[in-house]
Amino acid sequence: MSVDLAVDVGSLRLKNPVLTASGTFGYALEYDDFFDVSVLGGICTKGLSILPRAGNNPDRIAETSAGMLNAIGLANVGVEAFCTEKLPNLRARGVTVIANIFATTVPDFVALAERLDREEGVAAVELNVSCPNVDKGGIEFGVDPVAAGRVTAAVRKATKLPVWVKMSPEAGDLKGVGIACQEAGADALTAINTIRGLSIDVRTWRPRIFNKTGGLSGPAIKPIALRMVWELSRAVKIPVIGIGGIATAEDAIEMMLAGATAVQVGTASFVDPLASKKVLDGLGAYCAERNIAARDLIGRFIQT
Amino acid sequence: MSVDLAVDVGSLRLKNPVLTASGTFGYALEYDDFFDVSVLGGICTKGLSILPRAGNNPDRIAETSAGMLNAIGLANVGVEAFCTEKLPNLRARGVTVIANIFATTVPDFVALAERLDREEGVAAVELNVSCPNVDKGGIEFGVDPVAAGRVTAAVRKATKLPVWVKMSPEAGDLKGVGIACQEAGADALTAINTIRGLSIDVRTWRPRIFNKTGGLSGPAIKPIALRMVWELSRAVKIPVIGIGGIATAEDAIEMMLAGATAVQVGTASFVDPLASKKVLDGLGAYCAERNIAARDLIGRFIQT
Amino acid sequence: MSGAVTAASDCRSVRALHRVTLKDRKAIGSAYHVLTFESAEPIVASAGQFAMVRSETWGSAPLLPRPMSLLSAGKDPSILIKVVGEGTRRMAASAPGEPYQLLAPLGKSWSKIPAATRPVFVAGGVGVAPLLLLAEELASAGGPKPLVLYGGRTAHDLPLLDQLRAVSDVRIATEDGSAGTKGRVTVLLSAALDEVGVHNQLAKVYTCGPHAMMAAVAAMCEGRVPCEVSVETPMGCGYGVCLGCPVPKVSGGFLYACTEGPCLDATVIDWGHRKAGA
Amino acid sequence: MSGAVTAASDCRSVRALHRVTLKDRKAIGSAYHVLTFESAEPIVASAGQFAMVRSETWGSAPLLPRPMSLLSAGKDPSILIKVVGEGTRRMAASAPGEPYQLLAPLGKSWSKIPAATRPVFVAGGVGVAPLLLLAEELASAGGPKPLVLYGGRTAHDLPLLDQLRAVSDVRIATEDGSAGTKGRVTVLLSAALDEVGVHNQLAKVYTCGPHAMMAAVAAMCEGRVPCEVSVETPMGCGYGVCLGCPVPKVSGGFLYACTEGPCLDATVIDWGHRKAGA
Ligand SMILES: Cc1cc2nc3c(=O)[nH]c(=O)nc-3n(C[C@H](O)[C@H](O)[C@H](O)COP(=O)(O)OP(=O)(O)OC[C@H]3O[C@@H](n4cnc5c(N)ncnc54)[C@H](O)[C@@H]3O)c2cc1C
Ligand SMILES: Cc1cc2nc3c(=O)[nH]c(=O)nc-3n(C[C@H](O)[C@H](O)[C@H](O)COP(=O)(O)OP(=O)(O)OC[C@H]3O[C@@H](n4cnc5c(N)ncnc54)[C@H](O)[C@@H]3O)c2cc1C
Ligand SMILES: Cc1cc2nc3c(=O)[nH]c(=O)nc-3n(C[C@H](O)[C@H](O)[C@H](O)COP(=O)(O)O)c2cc1C
Ligand SMILES: Cc1cc2nc3c(=O)[nH]c(=O)nc-3n(C[C@H](O)[C@H](O)[C@H](O)COP(=O)(O)O)c2cc1C
Ligand code: FES
Ligand code: FES
Repeated sequence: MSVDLAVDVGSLRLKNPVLTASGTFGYALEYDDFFDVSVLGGICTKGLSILPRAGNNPDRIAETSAGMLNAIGLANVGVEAFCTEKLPNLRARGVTVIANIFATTVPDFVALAERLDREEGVAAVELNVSCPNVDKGGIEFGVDPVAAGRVTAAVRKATKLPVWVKMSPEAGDLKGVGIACQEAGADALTAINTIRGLSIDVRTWRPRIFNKTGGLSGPAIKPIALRMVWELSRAVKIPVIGIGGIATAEDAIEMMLAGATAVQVGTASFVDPLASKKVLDGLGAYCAERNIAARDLIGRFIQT
Repeated sequence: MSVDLAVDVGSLRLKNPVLTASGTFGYALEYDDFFDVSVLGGICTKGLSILPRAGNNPDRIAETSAGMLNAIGLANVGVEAFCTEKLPNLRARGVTVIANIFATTVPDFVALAERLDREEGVAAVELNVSCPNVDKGGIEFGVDPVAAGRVTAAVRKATKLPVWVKMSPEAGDLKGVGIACQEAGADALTAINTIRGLSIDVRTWRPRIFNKTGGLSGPAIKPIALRMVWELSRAVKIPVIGIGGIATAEDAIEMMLAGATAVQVGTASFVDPLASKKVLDGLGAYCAERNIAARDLIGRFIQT
Repeated sequence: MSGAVTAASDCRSVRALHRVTLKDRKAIGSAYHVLTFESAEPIVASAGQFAMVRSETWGSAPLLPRPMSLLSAGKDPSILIKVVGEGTRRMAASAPGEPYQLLAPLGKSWSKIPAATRPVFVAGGVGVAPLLLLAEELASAGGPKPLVLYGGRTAHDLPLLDQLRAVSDVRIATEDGSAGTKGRVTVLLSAALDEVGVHNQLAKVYTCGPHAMMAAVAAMCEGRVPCEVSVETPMGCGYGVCLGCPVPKVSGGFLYACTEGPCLDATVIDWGHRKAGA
Repeated sequence: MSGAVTAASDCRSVRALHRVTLKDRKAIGSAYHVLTFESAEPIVASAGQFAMVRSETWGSAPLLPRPMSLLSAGKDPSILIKVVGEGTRRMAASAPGEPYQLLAPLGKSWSKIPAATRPVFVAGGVGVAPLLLLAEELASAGGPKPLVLYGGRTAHDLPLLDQLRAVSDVRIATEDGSAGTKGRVTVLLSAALDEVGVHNQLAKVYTCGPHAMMAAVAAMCEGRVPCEVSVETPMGCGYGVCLGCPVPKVSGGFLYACTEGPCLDATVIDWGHRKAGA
């Protein structure tokens, strides 16, 4: 493809705007049978914590109309195992790695960022301040501009890596949170994380997932994500990366028109492990057909 | 059916918990060809304003995955025409009528409530403080506990009718808004109104609806609505009426288990004008089979 | 919302949700299909009325039923569809036996053709459906034989041409010249209006097709001959409760396509109004 | 998440998304169906492995593919389904020609049967699928003939009984007594374990079926004979990225059914763990 798909997320140039969303793509090594993941703009790792986490009890997932609920509980190998066991392989494959990190305190966020700062092959850190599925921490940071700004500023100081902050759709003042993160030195905002939902089995009167509530993802939330990305991208100067229900190239284009500089494919990878590659191929074809660069789509939604 | 389906929404006894949602059932007179709407627990009228409103420019609706966006703009005949042209017919048919009202100022809300208070055949007023589709007013009341409490208290004083307040899913502090309304004298909370979303046509780069954003409704939002109804019903003592994506009896049962005293069927009536009746019939069969009353379902979700 | 100005007749029969079965699907060219259903109870409808159509297999997505003009009514109602999106794509892939629901008959039909008037139909693509049914109604009632001006992009975009010829005088225009006159159907209309002018005939135009075509037809008729259009708007419910189908009026405010239309006097409509997404 | 204790063999072939076509659907009784597909490339798999199955017609709802044990592999892979919800309802209604995607082969297969060991299979309902394939693999490899204890609610809940009889010694139990011994399949297992004890034989139990049945089988085997189970959990992806399929371990923590299972040593699993919704 001679079409120019590169986009700049702040100082970070991505070869194309198609990334994969944290928690929906493992550590990317799981895709060796399916396709060469280094063709993607980048991959976001499963959320990493300082210590390994086993995650929530089953059941962790349940399907809803055009969506799914999950309460995985941030099961992950821990940042140390990630750096020693996963990252070298990713580096060898030439994958652009965004490390999604999760903690319940500001010092722990800082420790995670410092640990990753020492490694080669991490392109950016993404702060998950918006996970709805853990008892403590996570979302409290993401719904409050002051707290979000505080954690962002602390991480900003602790690392040379670009800092992305992942927005919670449950913030009453989403723009305020975004602006606070921008002012605290975030390089980009990613939006959105899942939206808390509930599902009850009418035969047993019990919740379908052990954690009771879970995060809603998939096509069902796309219009909401799109609206939030549009609002956010008009409120801040830093790039916004769009996430939520993206399953096709058209979905990615819609998200970029709304103001996203890049996109992340999430739940769609469960439906088809090749989904992210297909989104990329389709985006390339769309741009080629119209003879435009991918960056020409960003925020070009006609609003008059 | 010998099964007992009656529920009490505060002092208002409904013969069964199946209502229809405002804006999705017209003025109920449109159903004469389809079924006798007086079998329902009640109907909520299209949002009424003091003066008639023409509504937004087309296009007003667009479909999304398992949902739809709408920005009708509260087109309605006005409260006066409602009282003189619609209400007498509803009264004659024995329909339990909940008048959904909309205004941009507290005095206008009060004026609407006073006007309806003079009529016979209105069972309750439902304050739409959560409409996402109008330039001015509506949602500002619904996302702020203080403002929501203020309008509720004013309407409470102006009418003897039960006052229901319709919650916005966009309130950062949903429980706070609910509690404020309860303390201001609301008889019930209804939740949820639509969630703002966006959809862009990737051929034309224009919004699919004229108003750009619209409210998302339908099965896509059901898990979110269910979670909010569950949270609200545990935070307040007054009844909560559940709305959002209810299309089948199972959906209604799930909503009641989560804590709803009654439910409203919305978008499903577009898919099938008989949807609300089918929900009612299915609920009756479910209760009969288990030999329980409808009220035995309320909040009985097993959480241990 | 109130009793508005419409050109349509008041022919009305009871609307109902009919559970039907797909009896036959005939593909015409690449994009068009005629779907014929089997209905236990006959659907009593007049030309111009429509049905909200949905396959029971759709589950929760696609969600809403799709408005489709009735190509025929009775116990084997049929529709002519063009594939433009997910709903029509599924209809075009469905096999005999598939259960459907038809909410019908809906909307106002075409108004009666005034006495001693030459009916001139202008059809574009699937817009032919309600006009073919109208021509058939006229034929079986012994009414005047309409002149039908039928346009499409190519010769492949003229579905049901033979059926149309059986009940009307047809003239054709295609944009690529692959059948009939090369150009848009409005060229034919211009000539036809001149003819009736020369013969001092009364005429009335009925048109259904793409928005731009109907707007052009309406403009050409304005001040010369009465013109009635069948509008297409997105629809949520099809029976007047969602208020999702407004058509802007010249006099301000809106008509609702599903209850006050789809057949409307062209002069009532504000054609200049920009459509979202268009 | 790390290299955990599993009883399963390491037989592995390349996983891929196969676009296939439904070739044949055979209904068995009211709730069971065998779906046979046509695949351009052969799927190389061993008994116990599964596929994530999805019809291309589903659109965005149902959203996720459904895990199904492979009943056979190769160029005409097949599955045995029981209708329990929306996804299986649609599979049961699909007609030959419908395009499907199969992500396969996934998961760990049954472990090899140790030398000089009597294989005892305990199957319940659709759990028969991976055990029938295992029996067929044994038969074609000239391995020992397994004893299969097959249970169901009624005689109608014993799909593929004849195929099973062709490759194994089958004993049947039904809860209503309509076929074989009246009672649960565990009654048969008790007798079978006593027999092998009397004959001083080595035995190994392989079981697949409802959770409660497998838990009971595992409990009966504990301390007497090795037991391997094929677990069923909800699955998001089927290939190890969503972490939606945890199986609680006795030693704490979880195994992931899609990559570390579904075939697992029964003693590793914490059977007492309450399932949500159950
Ligand atoms: C009264 C009436 C009668 C109609 N009769 C016919 C008919 O006989 N045959 C036929 O093929 N079509 C007819 N249409 C148009 C038909 O309803 C749309 O083509 C159909 O709803 C598109 O559904 P979809 O899921 O395939 O496309 P979608 O994916 O929903 O949309 C695809 C494209 O079609 C546009 N569109 C969506 N809904 C409509 C609509 N209601 N009207 C116009 N454009 C729309 C969208 O903006 C989009 O550009 C009629 C419409 C109306 C209102
Ligand atoms: C490795 C594996 C192999 C399987 N092999 C077969 C097979 O060969 N044949 C067969 O019929 N079924 C098999 N299953 C179970 C099958 O996946 C589920 O029955 C199916 O996903 C239900 O989908 P649905 O849309 O019909 O039901 P849903 O509407 O999704 O759910 C209906 C009911 O089934 C339960 N359920 C949902 N998913 C699963 C699941 N993955 N496992 C167990 N229960 C579930 C739900 O809790 C609910 O009670 C297997 C499951 C696994 C994990
Ligand atoms: C199973 C699952 C696990 C997830 N885990 C994480 C996570 O660890 N960290 C995070 O920031 N987001 C996580 N997410 C959220 C996704 O990254 C994404 O924001 C969300 O799913 C919306 O996108 P989608 O609709 O395309 O899936 C997870 C989502 C799912 C479905
Ligand atoms: C077309 C449309 C119009 C609506 N108009 C109103 C309204 O006038 N007043 C109001 O309070 N809610 C209105 N609503 C919101 C519904 O009453 C309901 O809260 C929402 O649609 C969620 O329920 P559902 O998913 O079952 O449709 C409207 C919804 C739709 C889809
Ligand atoms: S389509 Fe709902 S009012 Fe016309
Ligand atoms: S199903 Fe996704 S990790 Fe097992």
